[in-house]
Amino acid sequence: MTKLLEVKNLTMEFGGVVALKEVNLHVSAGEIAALIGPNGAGKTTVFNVVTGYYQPTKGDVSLNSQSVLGLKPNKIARLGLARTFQNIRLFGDMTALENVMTGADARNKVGLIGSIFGTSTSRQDEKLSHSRAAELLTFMGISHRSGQLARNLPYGDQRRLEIARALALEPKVLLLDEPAAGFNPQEKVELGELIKKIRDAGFAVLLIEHDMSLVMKISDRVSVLDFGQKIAEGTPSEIQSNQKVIDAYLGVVDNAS
Amino acid sequence: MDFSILWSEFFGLTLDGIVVGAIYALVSLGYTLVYGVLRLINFAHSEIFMIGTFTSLGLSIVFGYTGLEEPLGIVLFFFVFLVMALASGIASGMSAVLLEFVAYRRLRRRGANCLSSLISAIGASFFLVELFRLTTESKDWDFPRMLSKDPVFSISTAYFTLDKIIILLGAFGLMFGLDRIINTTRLGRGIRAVSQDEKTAILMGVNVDRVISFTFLLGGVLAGFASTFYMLFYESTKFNVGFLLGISAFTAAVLGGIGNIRGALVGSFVLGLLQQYSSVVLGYNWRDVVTFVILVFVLLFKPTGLFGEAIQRARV
Amino acid sequence: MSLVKRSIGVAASVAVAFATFVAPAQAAPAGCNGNIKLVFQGGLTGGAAQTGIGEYNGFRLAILQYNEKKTASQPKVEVASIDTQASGSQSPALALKTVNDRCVVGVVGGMYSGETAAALPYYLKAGLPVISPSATNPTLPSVGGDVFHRVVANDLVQGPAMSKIAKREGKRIFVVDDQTTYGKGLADIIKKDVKATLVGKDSVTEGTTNFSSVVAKVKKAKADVVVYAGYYPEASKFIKQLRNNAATKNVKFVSGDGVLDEEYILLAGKYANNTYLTAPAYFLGAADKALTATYKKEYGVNPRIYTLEAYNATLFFLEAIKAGNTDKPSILKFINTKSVKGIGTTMKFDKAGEPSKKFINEFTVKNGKIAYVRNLINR
Amino acid sequence: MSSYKTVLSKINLRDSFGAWWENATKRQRIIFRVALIGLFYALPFLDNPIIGTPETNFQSVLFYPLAVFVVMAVGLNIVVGKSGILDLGYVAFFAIGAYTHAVLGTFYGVNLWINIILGAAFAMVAGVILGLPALRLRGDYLAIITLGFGEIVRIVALNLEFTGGAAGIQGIPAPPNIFNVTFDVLDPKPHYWLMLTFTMLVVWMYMRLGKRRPGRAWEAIREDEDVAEFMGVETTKYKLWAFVLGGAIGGGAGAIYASQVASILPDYFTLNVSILVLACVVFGGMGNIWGVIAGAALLQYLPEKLRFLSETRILIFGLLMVVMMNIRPDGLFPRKKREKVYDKVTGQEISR
Repeated sequence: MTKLLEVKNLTMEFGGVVALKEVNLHVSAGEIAALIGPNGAGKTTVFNVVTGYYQPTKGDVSLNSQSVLGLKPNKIARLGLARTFQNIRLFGDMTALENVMTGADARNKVGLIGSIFGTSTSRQDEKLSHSRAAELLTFMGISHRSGQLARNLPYGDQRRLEIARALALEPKVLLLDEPAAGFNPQEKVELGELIKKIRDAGFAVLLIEHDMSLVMKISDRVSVLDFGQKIAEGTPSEIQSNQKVIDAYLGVVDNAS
Repeated sequence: MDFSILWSEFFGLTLDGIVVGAIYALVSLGYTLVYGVLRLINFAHSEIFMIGTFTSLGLSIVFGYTGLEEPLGIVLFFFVFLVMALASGIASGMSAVLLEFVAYRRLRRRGANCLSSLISAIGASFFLVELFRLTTESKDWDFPRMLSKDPVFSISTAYFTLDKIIILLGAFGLMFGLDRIINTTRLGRGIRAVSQDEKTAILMGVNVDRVISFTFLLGGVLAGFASTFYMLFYESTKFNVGFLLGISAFTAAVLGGIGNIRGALVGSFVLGLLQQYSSVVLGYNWRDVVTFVILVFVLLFKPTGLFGEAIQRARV
Repeated sequence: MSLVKRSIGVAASVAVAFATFVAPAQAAPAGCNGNIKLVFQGGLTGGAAQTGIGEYNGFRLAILQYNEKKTASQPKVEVASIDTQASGSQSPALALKTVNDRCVVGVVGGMYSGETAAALPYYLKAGLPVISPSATNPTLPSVGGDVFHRVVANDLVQGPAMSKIAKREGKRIFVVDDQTTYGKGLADIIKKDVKATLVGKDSVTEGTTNFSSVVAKVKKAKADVVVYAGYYPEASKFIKQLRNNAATKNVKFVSGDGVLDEEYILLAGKYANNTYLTAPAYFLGAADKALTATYKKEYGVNPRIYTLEAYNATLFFLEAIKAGNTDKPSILKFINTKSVKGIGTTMKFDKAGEPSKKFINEFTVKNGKIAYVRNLINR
Repeated sequence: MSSYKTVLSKINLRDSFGAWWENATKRQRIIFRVALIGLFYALPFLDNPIIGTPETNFQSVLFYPLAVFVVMAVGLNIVVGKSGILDLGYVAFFAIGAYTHAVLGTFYGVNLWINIILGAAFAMVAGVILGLPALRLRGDYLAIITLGFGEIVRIVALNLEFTGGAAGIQGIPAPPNIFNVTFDVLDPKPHYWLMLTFTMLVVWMYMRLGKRRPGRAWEAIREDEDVAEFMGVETTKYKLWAFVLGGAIGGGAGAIYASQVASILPDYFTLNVSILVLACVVFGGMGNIWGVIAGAALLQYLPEKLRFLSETRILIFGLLMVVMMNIRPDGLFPRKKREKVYDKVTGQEISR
């Protein structure tokens, strides 16, 4: 199993406040890795460092065993790291289709001049983006929304659209930030299936999630963060029986779900 | 390029720079306060200032003072001046509140794009300028000499005349007062709360409408006082008096970090001095170029102004 | 205020129109029911409205008197005006409207050099004669060709006049301009003239209020004469701040026709006294008491600088019309060849359209009143 | 009552036109386009009391301010409307273009056709020089920087020798005849047609970009710059492109303007112009090019039409702006895509 995404003893400080301390993580091809932990454990911070939004104080992040430190987020994204957001952040005034196409464009070459004169490459790229976007909308089961403005979509579909937009980048690793937030049990089950489907489609997934039942059901490997430190890592079953984790979550597990 | 003047006249230039800066500061506070709570460039603020100048002028006429011939006795002066300052403060403050009510409130309620509010503000500004142009016959109006301009004392080439001293003391007094209001009163806390995070503020039961009106009132009153100081210093006004001063004051606010009160103050004094120094070194006509080039450099190294913004927007 | 002005204007034109209806005149361009139009170009609104309205009144007065006195055979003259707000960007569209109106046979204006320069190409193409009462920039004839004329001497004459005073009054001269077409042009000429004794220069902008940096320079340069080329609003602030500084309170202050205005005295108060002012103009008040009275009766205000020049410029057109010229070419020919007696001077134009009699008068302010001192240049 | 209400709510010109347009055959579209363009070219001949301007020459007004401001509004719309970058110094690019033709055309006999391109080029260079550092700043800081830039260009023009200082430049040459149309001072029509052609070129370019990748990138940046970056959009590059393209359009327009007015002064290029162009963009409806065009035309036409009010016209104009923005905060013709809703099962579009 090749490690696609690897985070080596990552430390992140904000003005002396330590958000992450010596964190080691990795995501291998074809797996669903989960990152769990109580609120404020620093899970989202990991995403922000990995995607290049923050520069880590110490440590290294590498994609395909090639360091991405100091690269701009858009470069990292095009190298194969796509994410969704805890609080949904779509391009509200663009249609669902355009949202996904924007993601798909990242795979294309055509520049501005090409677009003006409508060179053959540009036309091909447009077609490509369009078809890829359409496929993804179908894949996420929201093809019927393609013509609607993102901000007018129902909550669930917005979450799905965000995932579709991220997938459009054809990432090596897909980072999902609490995708199940605000879902009812039924939707959560569907989502679980969906994430598996995504994995099977050949995308590795790193998942931040509060809902333990979901995490335990779908993930192949679970890492636990607490106060910015990794306190455990292992298969769901190992984690469930891990004393440290239980202490950290002491009674949190239930009402978090 | 002539630096020798800068040295020989340094103290004089510095004093005037600070006096001008003090006037800028009072106006730029209006921009920065409003920006803090609304994220809006209150384009019509310069006209609020202009209204203040004409209020002072009107009172001088009511009191029957004209020309430069008889400086008032110091006692009488203070009475008259106080009345003028208060009147201008009230007039400007009221018109600022009215402005917010007419030009911004409805847009804000509808959660409109801030640019729409900006255009609304520009429209309001056109309206006010034209209104005063027509009613004042587009003339320059002179303001009576209320105090002798003979220096009370001087440090090297810096001549401290009464009006300069009064402006400095007055401005600093007002800034202190504002600081008290913002930090101790309930509405002041409201302003800070809304600046930090409007939604939460609402949840905490802050009456946003009242806070915003109060913010405009504060900004307006400060501009009003500034206008009286301005009249005392320059002794004339015109319908378009606000425009140039407004740009300078807004620049100062940005220089210091818009939305940040301390920033606005420091920015104003820095700008006031910059304009003085640059205009003797390179010539008055290059003054604004120098100012803006320096502004660009400041922002390049400190992208949110000298003091940064008080309000950090929530990220990701 | 403005309303009154407008209603007067309306009343006047209505009267004219009515009179025309009863007594149709013979010679006049077709389709103008016997009337011909003269147009005033200038800033009737905007920052410079004060001077503009003064000139416009002079213009209207001349025509009013002509229409009262005229014989039945002579065509009525209609009053028209285009308000450029003294800004060049406004003039083209207005100028084009004017040249396309076939009843218009002449333009009195423009008032400032900038707006005039912007409009002249149109007038030139259309062969529409122009007489400006107050645009003094030397470059204008090159733009206006044979249609452009002015009743005032240009800055090439006024500049030296100001230099003359400056040299007469002191040894160390400091020149300040306001970067307007008028001010900068004038200042450049003066700087050349006084080169030997020039100790410093600076340029401010219109709307400048804080002159302390300029004052500091004047002080440092130990200048004994300050020449300001610009308009009265800034000049009044400048002189105040000079006088209020111990080091510069006694410098001589020399300025031009842009400052020669009651407003200047109003704004600068006692500090206006004993400042040296020049103008290629007379003051209506001084030149013709009777006319001044009629003027006051008609418009309820005092005549201003260039009111007289506007009146004279209009007289030139009216003379041409009286002589039976009612179309552009003939009027233009008349203006280019004949001479006309105006108030206080006889007007004739040279090839470039400059007055053949160029004069500059020196004025000063004596206890709050503008006073004529002497004629500086007369050639 | 209610039924009549629903009927009213169904009446929505933008959408119903959008519907017609989508269902229109290629032939219908072409006819419509040709008719519209024809109308625009014919405008100068439609000078009548109803649409004509009482105090000013209608044909001349069509060129300046109308056509000039329409082009500038379209250009600025790429920056402000499409990409959400607040630019308060747009006049700078206009001035650069104008002075390019004024200087090169008058003193070096370069003809307008070349100067339009040069003007655009110089404007682009200026755009890069300003944009590279400035575009890193957020909205309002950028606003004041651009404002400063606008002023600086004017002040420099005022203080340099070869720009004629305050006196500006006179006798700027008009272009040589093309298909025996003479560019005469007294006849604004050719210049209007030229500007119109330029406008259509710009609009064509904008349409190409707008619905392709760059358009999406710009909108994404406007909607949420951070997320755009996360989604692989090279935000810096596209922001710079928007800024520079907008500038180029302003520059080209400036060159044509200079050729028509034949004499330019620094005080044609004050901050007010920038503000007015911005007003045009927002007034018409940011990001919706047709709205922007309509808004600019209206906003520039009204003051000329209102001239009979002489003294009070700007007063009323300002009042109108306030009222207008309060009634329609998103402008006359807001940017709002016509939403298509499909049936979940059949996938057919549901008309609503």
